[in-house]
Amino acid sequence: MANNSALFAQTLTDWTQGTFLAPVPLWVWAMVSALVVIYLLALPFGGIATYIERKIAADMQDRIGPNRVGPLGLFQFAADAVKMLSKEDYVPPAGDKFLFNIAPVLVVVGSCAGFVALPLGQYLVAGDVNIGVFYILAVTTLIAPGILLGSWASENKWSLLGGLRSAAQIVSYEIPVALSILPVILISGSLQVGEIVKQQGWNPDLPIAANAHFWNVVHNPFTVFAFFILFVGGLAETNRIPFDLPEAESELVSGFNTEFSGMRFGLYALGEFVDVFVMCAMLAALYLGGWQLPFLELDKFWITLPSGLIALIHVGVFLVKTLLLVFVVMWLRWTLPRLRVDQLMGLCWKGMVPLALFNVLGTAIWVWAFKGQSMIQVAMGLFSGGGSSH
Amino acid sequence: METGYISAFWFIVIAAVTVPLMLGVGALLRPKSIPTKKGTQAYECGEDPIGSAWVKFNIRFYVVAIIFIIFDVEVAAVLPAATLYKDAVLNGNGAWVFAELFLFIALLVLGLIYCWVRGDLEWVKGVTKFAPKK
Amino acid sequence: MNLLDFANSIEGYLLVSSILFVLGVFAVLTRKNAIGILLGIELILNAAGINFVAFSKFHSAAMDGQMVALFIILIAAAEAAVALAIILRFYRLKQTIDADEASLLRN
Amino acid sequence: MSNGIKLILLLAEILTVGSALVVAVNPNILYSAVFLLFSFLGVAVMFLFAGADFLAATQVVVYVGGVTILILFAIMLTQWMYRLKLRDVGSKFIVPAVVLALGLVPMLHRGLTDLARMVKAAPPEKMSEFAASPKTMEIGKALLGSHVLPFEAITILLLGALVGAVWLARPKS
Repeated sequence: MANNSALFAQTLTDWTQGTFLAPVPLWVWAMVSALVVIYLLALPFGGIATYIERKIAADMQDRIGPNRVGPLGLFQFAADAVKMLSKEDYVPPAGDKFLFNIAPVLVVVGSCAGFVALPLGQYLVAGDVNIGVFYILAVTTLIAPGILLGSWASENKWSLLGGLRSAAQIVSYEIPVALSILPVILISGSLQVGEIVKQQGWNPDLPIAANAHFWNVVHNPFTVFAFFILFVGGLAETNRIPFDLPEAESELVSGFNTEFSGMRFGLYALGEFVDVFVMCAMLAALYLGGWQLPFLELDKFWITLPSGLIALIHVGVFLVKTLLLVFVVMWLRWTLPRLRVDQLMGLCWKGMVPLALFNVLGTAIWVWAFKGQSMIQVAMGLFSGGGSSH
Repeated sequence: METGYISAFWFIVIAAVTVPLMLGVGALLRPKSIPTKKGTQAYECGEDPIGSAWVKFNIRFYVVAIIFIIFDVEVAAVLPAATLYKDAVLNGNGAWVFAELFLFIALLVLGLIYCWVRGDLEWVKGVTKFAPKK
Repeated sequence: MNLLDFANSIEGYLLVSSILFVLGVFAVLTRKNAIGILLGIELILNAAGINFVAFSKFHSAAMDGQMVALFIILIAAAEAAVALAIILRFYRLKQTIDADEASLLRN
Repeated sequence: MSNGIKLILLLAEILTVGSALVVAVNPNILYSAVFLLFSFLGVAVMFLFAGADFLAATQVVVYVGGVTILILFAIMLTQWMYRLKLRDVGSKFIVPAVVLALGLVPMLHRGLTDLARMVKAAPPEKMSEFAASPKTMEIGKALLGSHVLPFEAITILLLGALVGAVWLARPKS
C-alpha cells in the first residue's frame, strides 16, 4: 500500500511504538484522528467562523460587532451554541418528519467527510486516498440532496423554492469546479492531494531541473484563470454571497432552512461553514501549494528542525492559506450585490464552463509544449541560457 | 483497499452521529415547548398559508439538471486519461492522450453550443421580444 | 464459512446482486408510476455493476470487469437523462405519469 | 483483512439490500428515491472493497450527485403532490411479481455461483494484491488502449443523449 506513512493514523501508530500504547490497533487511531479533526478543527471552525464573520461585517460597516460575551466578544459563539441548544425543537407537523430528520445528517456528513483527503501537513492527513480530489468531489455531492430533501420536508413554499434553487445552483457549478480541477491533474499526473502538494515546492538552492515547479496557480497563464474559476465556483457551491439566492432573505425569508430552528438550523449553518473551509482548503492545496512554504524546504534547512516542529509549521502554513481564502469569502459578502437567478445560470453555463474548457485545453498544450515545466522554470531556463533542462 | 478509507469510514460515522448527539443534548437542556396555532403553521411571515407547499414547480430546474448530468459523467470519464497525460508527455508519446482530451473537450463544446444556440441555457423562457405590428 | 467471510466472498457479492436485480424487476412490474419504473431500472443496472466488479476481483484479478462496470455507470446516466426527459414530455401531454396511460402510440 | 473491516462490508451489503427493498415496496415514491440514494452508497462501498476505488467515487458522483438529484427534481416537478400524496400502490402485476421475486433470487444466485465455480478463481494472493492497488491509471490505460473503441462510442452516445434529452424537455411553442 503506497504512502502509508502519510497517514495520520499510521503516524500515531509509529509514534506510540515502544510505549504502553503500542498494542492499540490502527483502526482505533483512525477513529481518534477522525474525532480530533471533526471535534477540534471542523466544528470549532464552524462556530468561530460565525463570530469572525460578524466581526468582519462590523468592521466593514464601521460598527463594533459582538463585544459583550468575554473579551472582544470572543465567546459569542459559545453563547450562540447555548442559545441554539435551548431553543424549541420544531418539526413541521404538516411536513415529512423522516426526511426532516435525515436532511441535516446528509449535509453534515457531506461537508465533514471532505476533510479526510485534505493534507494538513506532509504527514498529517487523515487518509491520503489515491483518488483524493475525486473523493472530495464525490462526498460533497451529498450536500445537494440533503438541502433539497430538507427543503421539501419543511412543507413551506419559501423552503421548497430555496431548496430547488440551491440544488440547481450546486449541480450547475459543479461542472466548472470539476473542470477547473482538471488542469491540476494534467500538471501533476495524480489525483492524490498529498502528491499534488508535494510537487509544488520550490527551493532556490536546487538547479531548475531538479526542482519541483512552484505553486500551481502560477504554473502557466491558464491556471491563473482556473484558480479564479474554482474560487468562484466554490462560492456558488457553498451558497455564499454573491450566490446566496437559495437563502436570499429579502425574497425567500431564509430559503431552504426557513423551518429549521434551534440546533437544526445550527447544524445546517455549521455544515455550510465547514463546506466553505473544505472548499478553501482544497483550493489552497491544489493551487497555492498546501503546506509548502514559499521558496523554502524545511527538511533541507540550515539547521535540522525536530520533526514535530516541522509538522506544526506545515499545519500553520496550510491553515494561514486556507483562512486567508475564507477571509476573502467573508469580505466578498459585504462587497458584492446578489446575482439574479438568470444571471447566475448564465454566468455558469455561458461564462465559466467555456472558460474552464479553454483552460483545460490551454494547460494541456502548455504541458506538452514545455514538457511539464512551469512559467518560472521556463523563464529561469531562458535567463540562465541553459535552454531546456531535459 | 487503502487504509485511508478506514479514516473515511470513521469520519462519516462520527459526523453522522454528531447530528443526533447535538439534538439530544439540546433535548436535555431546553424547556418543554408549548405549541401554539401560529407556531405550528408553515412560516409565511405571519399570514395563514393557503394550500399545501408541495406544489408543482417550473421545469427550468429540470433542464439544467439534465445538461448537468451529461457534463458530470463526461468529466468523470476523462479523469483517468488526464492522470496519464503528464507521464505520457514526458515519455514522448503525449499525442494519443492529447487526442483523447481534445476529443472530450470538443464533444463538450459541441453539446454546449447546441444547448446555447437552441436557447436551453436561457433561464427566462418563452418571453418574446416586443415586436411592433406592421 | 461464517457470515463475515461470506460477505467478502464472491457468493456474498452475487447474492446481493441477485437480490438487487430481483427487487429491480419487482419494482418495474408493480409500479404504476413511470419514475418508479425508472428506479427499478437503476437497481437492475447497479446489480449488473456489482456482478462485473465481483467477477473482476475474485475471478480474474484484472481490469476487464471494472471497465464494463464503468461503462454501465456512464450509460446509466445517459439513460436516466433521456428517460426523465421522456417522462417530462409524457407529463406535458397527459398531465400524469401513470405508465398504464402510455399504451397509445400516438398523441 | 481483519474482521472489523469485513464487518463494514457486511453492513454496507445489508444497507444496499435493505434500502433496495424499501425502493421496491414503499408506496411513497419520494421515499423510494431517498432509499435508492442509500442503496447507491452501499454499492459504492462494495465497489471499494472489491478494489474498484475509482469506480466507487464515480458511482457516488454520477448516481448520488446526478441521477438522484434528477429523479428528485422529476418527482417534485411532475407530481400534483397534495392531491396524490405520492401514493403508488396496486397494479395488476403484483401477484406474479411476488411469485417471480421469491422464485428468482435462489435461481439467479444458484446460477451465478455455479458460473463462478466453473470459471477458474484467481489465486488469493493475486486477488488481495489486485484489491489493494490503485485503479485510476489502470482505467486510464485501458480507456486509451484495449477499450478505446467502446469508450469513444460512449462519449458520442452521451452527446447524443444530451441533444435528445434537451430536445425532449424543451417546451414546444
